Amino acid sequence: MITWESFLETFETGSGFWNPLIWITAIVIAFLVVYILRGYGKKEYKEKTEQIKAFLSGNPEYEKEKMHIKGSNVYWGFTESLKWIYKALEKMHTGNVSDYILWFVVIMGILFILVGVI
Amino acid sequence: MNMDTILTHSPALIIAVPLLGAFLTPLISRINDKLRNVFVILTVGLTGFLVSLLSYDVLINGKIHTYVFGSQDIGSPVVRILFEVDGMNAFMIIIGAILVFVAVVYSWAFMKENTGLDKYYTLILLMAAGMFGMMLTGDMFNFFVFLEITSISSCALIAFWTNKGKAVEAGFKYIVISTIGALFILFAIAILYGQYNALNMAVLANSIQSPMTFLDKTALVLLIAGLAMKAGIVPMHMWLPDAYGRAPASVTLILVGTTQASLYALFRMVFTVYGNSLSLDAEPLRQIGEVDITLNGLLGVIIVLLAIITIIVGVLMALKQSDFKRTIAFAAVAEIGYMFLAVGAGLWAIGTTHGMMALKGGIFHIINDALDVGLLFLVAGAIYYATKETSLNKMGGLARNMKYTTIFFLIGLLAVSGMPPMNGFASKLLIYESTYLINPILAIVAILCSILLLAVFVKVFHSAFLGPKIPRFNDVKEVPKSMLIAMGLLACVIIFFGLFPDLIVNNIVDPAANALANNSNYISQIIGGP
Amino acid sequence: MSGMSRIVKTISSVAFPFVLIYGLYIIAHGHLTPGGGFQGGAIVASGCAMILVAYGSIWTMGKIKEKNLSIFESFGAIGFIGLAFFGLIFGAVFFNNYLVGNKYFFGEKALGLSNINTAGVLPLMNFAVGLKVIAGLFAIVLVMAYATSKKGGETK
Amino acid sequence: MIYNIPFIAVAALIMIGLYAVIFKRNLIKIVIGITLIESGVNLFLITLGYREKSIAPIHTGNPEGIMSLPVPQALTLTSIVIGVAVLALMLSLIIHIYRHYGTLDVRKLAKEEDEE
Repeated sequence: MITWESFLETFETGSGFWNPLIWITAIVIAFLVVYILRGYGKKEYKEKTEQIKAFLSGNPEYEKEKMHIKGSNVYWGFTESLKWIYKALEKMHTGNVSDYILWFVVIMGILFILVGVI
Repeated sequence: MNMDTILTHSPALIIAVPLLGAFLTPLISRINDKLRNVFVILTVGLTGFLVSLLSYDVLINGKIHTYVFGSQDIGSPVVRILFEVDGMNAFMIIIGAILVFVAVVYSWAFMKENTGLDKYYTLILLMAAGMFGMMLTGDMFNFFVFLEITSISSCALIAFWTNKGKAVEAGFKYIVISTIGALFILFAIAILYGQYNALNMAVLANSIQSPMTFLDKTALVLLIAGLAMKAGIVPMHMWLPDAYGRAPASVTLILVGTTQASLYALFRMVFTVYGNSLSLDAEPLRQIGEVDITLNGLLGVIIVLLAIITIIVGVLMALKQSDFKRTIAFAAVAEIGYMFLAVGAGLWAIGTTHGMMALKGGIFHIINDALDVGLLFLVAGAIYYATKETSLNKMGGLARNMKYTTIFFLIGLLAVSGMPPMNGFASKLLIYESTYLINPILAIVAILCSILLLAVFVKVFHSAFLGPKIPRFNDVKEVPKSMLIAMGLLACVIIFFGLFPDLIVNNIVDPAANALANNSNYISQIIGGP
Repeated sequence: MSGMSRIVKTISSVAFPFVLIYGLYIIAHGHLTPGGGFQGGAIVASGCAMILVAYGSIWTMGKIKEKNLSIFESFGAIGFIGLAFFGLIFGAVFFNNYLVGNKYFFGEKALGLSNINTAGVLPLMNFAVGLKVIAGLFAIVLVMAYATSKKGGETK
Repeated sequence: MIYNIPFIAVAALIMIGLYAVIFKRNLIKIVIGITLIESGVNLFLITLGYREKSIAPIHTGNPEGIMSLPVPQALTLTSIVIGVAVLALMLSLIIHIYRHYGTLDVRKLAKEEDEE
């Protein structure tokens, strides 16, 4: 049977433990501290002045819509540096049913050699 | 009929109720559309009630249920169709019940504008019946039949939007892949039948003794290859993004369940049917020099290698995609890799404490992945419903108009990438720790790829929900209530699982892991005690 | 697909009842001889397909609506599952053969010579499966023929 | 040796089927390949149930002698029924694909996937 106490138990993982309730309490306390510290900040922010404008090294600001970074541009650097992997991966994903089955047969052959023959 | 009778018959009823509902749906659909929707939800709800009844009895009380069709006593289990429910089966049907219920609630509004909805609901219920059958059956050939029922109905559902060429093409790919996979599985079943004259899993498990014959090994290879393809292991995963990406979101949710049913079947075949050859005192397959090559070590290494490739390829491809649902689909491939990694590690170090831990982590991750990835797919469907747009490049600023959807996506994002305090963290923690004890490199790859997974979803979150308002989406509205309720249900379950991991692991995951690791109970229930 | 010549039409009209009877015989004797619901149903459906080829899909579509066929299919499936459920109610186990042993309705225990009044629910299940297969296969053939015919393709 | 011929036929059918699925471009030919694999597997199942000089497993009015095993025949029958459903589904999907793309060549279809 499931008892009420069992809801509060710590999750033992062998060499570590994890209790989300304690973690949440800690996070809430941390947020409270941050909030209190925030209260000591200066309140000098002025609306309707130059302060609210974005500063792009003196360049004119784009339209709002153009400022949004599109999905495929977000990790441009990452994909560019790993181009060699992506080239191979794209070669692999042909979208062709026959190739899918070919992979299946190849894997089956490898498994057969590893398990069946050895 | 009192509770005990229902409990005794529940393994059969879990299949029969959706089947009956499926065939009644076209008739009720003639009367009224709303009545049909209510009827389907009631059918699925009744199935869910039976599932919870059965799995409570199996998981908490520790019983193993058997059900023989057509006769009261077991008699000769070799020929009769037999359902056997132990911890692992009970664990899987919980996942199936949650996913199907949520999908049906979600489709009320999501599919409202389509025609041919009577066929849609019939197929959904058939798919649910097939999935439950795959998860419950204790008979090899019966498993094949349910596998085919599931793949036929899910193929028809993937191609449900026949006005889109790509959906039809994805459906065709899916049916080709699943038919060939299933045929090779049938071939393996035939080999086992020819050798041992039995189709029952427990009887077969009892017959396959430690020095395996060549035919045993062949059947094992065919089973692993076929089921791994159905489960979407790299490099046999390519059908998965196509199918997941093109199907309606509610169908994708159940597809996640069927994929995991295949994964479950893979574990069942390896751990239970071939369980006698896996134990530590089994004879090694061959000796090369001083090293004994045992079946569990060999399979463990193979599975772990495949899993590592799966994780890396899935995450890297997800990072590159620009289509919302394809991104999530590749992330789902990576998530499948995590389960496979953990179970492979458990196989590698079978009989040790950390091996058991890895197994637990893998099994716990199955349910977490189903919930998290399912929630993300539902959010993708909601965005498609609201904007009729699937490309991430054309989205932006949707958080302003779709507040609840954004919150649900955030929950799914945190959960799928394993951030505390969501449920994904608890299972991934288990996986990291146990794989670190086996080989640190595995844990390092797993953690790195988990970080990349977070990056993937941060990208999705940024490009779809954040950013300035795009004029095209000015009059986008929040999705209807039934979709919100469906997503909310999944989100609640995710948060519950995240807050009480110990409760879940002790009561649901432990019996399942024990059932996998030790096949003697499963066998003795049919053959008779040792 | 338009219809074929008058000779083909006449011959297939003459042959159709025989095909029908043979298929129904296979269904009805499913529990005694090789065959059963699926095989007999496939024979009847192929007879229907013969009519379809002879008269053309557009004519056949005018006579039989695909929607009505799917209703029949549902009835067949419900009959099958319903019989299984009755096994749960009358015989305590799902799919139980509860009719075996009664005196009147398919219940005799005949040994040796073939007696059609035997085998409990099996003939009933064969009828249900036969109904489903006839309707299902014919619907498949009909819809495919209609979809690939010129008129059907255009009106789609 | 003579009893091995069905197994050789099984292997040949499955190989030819796989060849058709992997190397043929036309969707219809892929479907034919799948049905070939299926018949290979069905033949294997049927062959497993055969015993030397056995009669068909019909109970009523049977002559003396051993029967071949009925279970593989039942399994084969089920497998054939499933095969019919799969075949019908695949062909109807092909009709739809042809309507959308006007081609049945897998490579051209894969290219269209890339362009969109």
